[in-house]
Amino acid sequence: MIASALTTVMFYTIAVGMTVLALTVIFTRKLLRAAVALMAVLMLTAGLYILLNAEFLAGVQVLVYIGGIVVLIVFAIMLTRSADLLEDHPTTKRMLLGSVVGLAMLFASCCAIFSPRPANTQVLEPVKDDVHAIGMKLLDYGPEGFVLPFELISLLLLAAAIGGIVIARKIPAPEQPFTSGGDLPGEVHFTQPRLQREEETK
Amino acid sequence: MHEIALRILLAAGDPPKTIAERATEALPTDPLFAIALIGGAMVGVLTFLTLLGLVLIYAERKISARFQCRLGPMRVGPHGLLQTVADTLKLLCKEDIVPTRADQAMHLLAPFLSLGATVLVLLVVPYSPLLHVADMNIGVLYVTAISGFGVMGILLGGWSSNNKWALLGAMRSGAQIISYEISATLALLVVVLFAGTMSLRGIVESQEAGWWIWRAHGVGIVSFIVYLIASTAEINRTPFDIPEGESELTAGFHAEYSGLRFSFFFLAEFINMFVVAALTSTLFLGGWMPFHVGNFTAFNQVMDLLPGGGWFFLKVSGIIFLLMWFRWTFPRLRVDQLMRLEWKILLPIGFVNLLVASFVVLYNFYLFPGNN
Amino acid sequence: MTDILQKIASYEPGETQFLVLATVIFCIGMSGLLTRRNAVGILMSAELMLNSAALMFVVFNRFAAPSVDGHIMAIFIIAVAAAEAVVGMAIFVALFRYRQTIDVTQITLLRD
Amino acid sequence: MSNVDFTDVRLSQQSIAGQTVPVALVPRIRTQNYFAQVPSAFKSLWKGMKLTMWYFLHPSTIVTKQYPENRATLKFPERYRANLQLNQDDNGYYMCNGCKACERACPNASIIVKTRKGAVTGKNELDAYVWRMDSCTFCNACVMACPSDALRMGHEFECAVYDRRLLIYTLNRHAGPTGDQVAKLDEETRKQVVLEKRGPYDGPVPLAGEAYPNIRPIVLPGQATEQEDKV
Repeated sequence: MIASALTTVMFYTIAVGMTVLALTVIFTRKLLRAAVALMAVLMLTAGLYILLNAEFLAGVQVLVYIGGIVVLIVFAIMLTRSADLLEDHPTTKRMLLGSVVGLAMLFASCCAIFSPRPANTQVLEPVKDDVHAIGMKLLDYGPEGFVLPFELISLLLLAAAIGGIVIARKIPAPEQPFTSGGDLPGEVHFTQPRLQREEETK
Repeated sequence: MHEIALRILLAAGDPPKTIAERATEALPTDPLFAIALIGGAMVGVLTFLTLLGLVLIYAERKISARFQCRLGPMRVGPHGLLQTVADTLKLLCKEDIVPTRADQAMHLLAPFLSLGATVLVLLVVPYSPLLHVADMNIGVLYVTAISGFGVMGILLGGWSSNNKWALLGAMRSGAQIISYEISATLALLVVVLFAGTMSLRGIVESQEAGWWIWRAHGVGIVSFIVYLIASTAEINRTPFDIPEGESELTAGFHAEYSGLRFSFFFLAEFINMFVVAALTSTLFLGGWMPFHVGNFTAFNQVMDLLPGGGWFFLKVSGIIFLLMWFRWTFPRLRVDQLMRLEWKILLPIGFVNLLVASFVVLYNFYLFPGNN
Repeated sequence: MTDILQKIASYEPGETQFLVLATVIFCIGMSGLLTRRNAVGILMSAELMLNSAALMFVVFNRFAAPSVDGHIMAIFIIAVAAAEAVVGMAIFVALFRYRQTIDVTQITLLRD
Repeated sequence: MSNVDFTDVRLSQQSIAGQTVPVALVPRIRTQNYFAQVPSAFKSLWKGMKLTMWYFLHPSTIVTKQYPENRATLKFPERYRANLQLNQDDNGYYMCNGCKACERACPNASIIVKTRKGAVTGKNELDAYVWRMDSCTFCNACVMACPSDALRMGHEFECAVYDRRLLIYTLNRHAGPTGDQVAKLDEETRKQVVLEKRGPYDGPVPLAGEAYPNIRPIVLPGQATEQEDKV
């Protein structure tokens, strides 16, 4: 009884926290704060996984999502200098569109969730030793196994890694002639301040 | 109160159980006792943390002094024993400065993230058969995940300081930690493969016949070395202290921190060293298992004279000394050398090692294979 | 004390509560996807949606199927999210180098 | 530097900004075989670790001195420079004859040698040897410049004071001719030689502020004449 009371309290705390933080992710104008809020949402999701007896998944969630993806996002934010300035407010049209679509989706999904369906009579025991079970399933090539998707995912990750490197690689600048800091006559035009340049052209 | 203390003492005599297990057992019948256990564990870990910080900082200063032909702190207390305490008091009394135009909230949050990640790892380390706060069936994964989580503290701290050096240090640190995490995890996976479990207690118990470092014909040694190098890089210690290299970046990501918050970063750094040492000794050196050789019963009985906690302490001190020895011997690497070491050397070695390890496991090709 | 505990325990979350929570997060992510202007912000909203989808798989696994198939789907989702983040970040960095902005309303390369 | 191939250094001509300049090609750095570098790296790491461990295990190599406790047994290296001192000969005469070579040699004007005409000898002799420790860099140029070995760098290092103005010293305790000059005189005149006492420095100092005993504040240009009178 105490255990289920604890579960209840934790679930509702996590639920409220997750909703608030998810709203922070999409509404804050400081992108880095959004990233921190996203990290907190993912952390709370890991907590939910533990409530759902999926400890291994919780570990993977923290390892990959927080240790990898959020750090990558923070890197992206810093490299694109998005953190230095406030993001512009979305236009009213976008705001309206976003909230209408979001609310409509919520309404539709809730309709589906609360629609009458066959009652779940069987009481399922959580899987013991999920690490072992997941490992066996992932490498099982029988009809119940997931070995093909597993291999495909590894291919996808490899392709993504190579693609990321190729896209983000610094393209070497075309070989430039030796510059002398603006002393040569041809370069004066580019090194002087703009106002002065305009005067000269007049 | 007396009753609770008595029960804790009595419980120590039971077959080994973690504190979390005892609390879970007691929860339906005796919630107060469970709460007392959990609270006691929390207070205990925090006290341990503080003491550990003090001891490690003192040890680092003394040992570094000896390596450099100096004496180290000698004035406060006999042989400078109270120097760290005095420094802590000084840090606590200092003004807590947040730079203007820094992101206040992030600046305040970052040290807690950094220290929190470290403290959370301390909870799952098996110190001795009787002293173990919590055991998880995903122990190794948990440890890796949480230590990857600490990088966020460094990144946020560096960015929110609104200082170029701090930002550079944070970015370097992020790149370094993410890269070296791969090698460290690959090295840990070898032991997981051997032990067949990710629970730290299970891994310790699987080494009853011999420690993993030498039971697997060299595979263990290679992964031990790879893990040691990679985790030294992960905790930003010299020779991998590029993120804070004081001769290049003043102090890197914590350049703008002062007072209590600086001491949080500082403490996290030193506790991280303990965490690495504790994990290395748990995974490769048998944790609290005494040094046993196969079936030489007489020899093993002599080794059993020292209790488990003592063995753990000895191993951890040895690794910590090794880390300090590294620090005061080697010069700092350059950024490109750092990346080369990881991606071109450690990572291929790690992959090949994992492959060889899987063959060792497949054909049960251990020294002293009897007990597994 | 026991009464209060009993009362709290009687509200123990079931399938529906978990599903509603995941849906709420999904819809928040969806509206973020439509309102955000910064490309990294959009990526973060997409991560929210992926995360809630993974959560739903785990919920169904816990309450409807006696296996770990849902966990495996969640792991696949996490892997896809990682691949997406890698490629996304690469594209944003390249785009930023080229256009000095990653505001999606400013990027109209394919329009004319 | 063993991994740099110096046999491969070549000169070539390269045109940079329209000019042809000779350029030395950088010697190629020999990289090791990928598999050979791992054991060699460990070997070199072990070499370094062995060295530091040797120092760790030999406490006799510790060079730290526990200063205030070991004051009685404190030993300085011969060439340690702590303060400037004037040499005296066996009879107690200063060997400085006021030639001002040190004053000219001093790179930052930390030495002022005041001389006067000797009453008995009729030659230039030392009046006051003023040394400003606050601006001295202990470069030893004065000692090297001295033609008569009258200066030395001493080992008295406990010179800390609470006011910078107290760091200006008069080095000689008496003014008068050198021993050599006195030796040239005959018995009678030698008796007339009087060694005038010189106390601590009490001249003007380069910093304004509160008055200290024996120390006068800075002399500003406007007040110069007034001050001169008192001197």
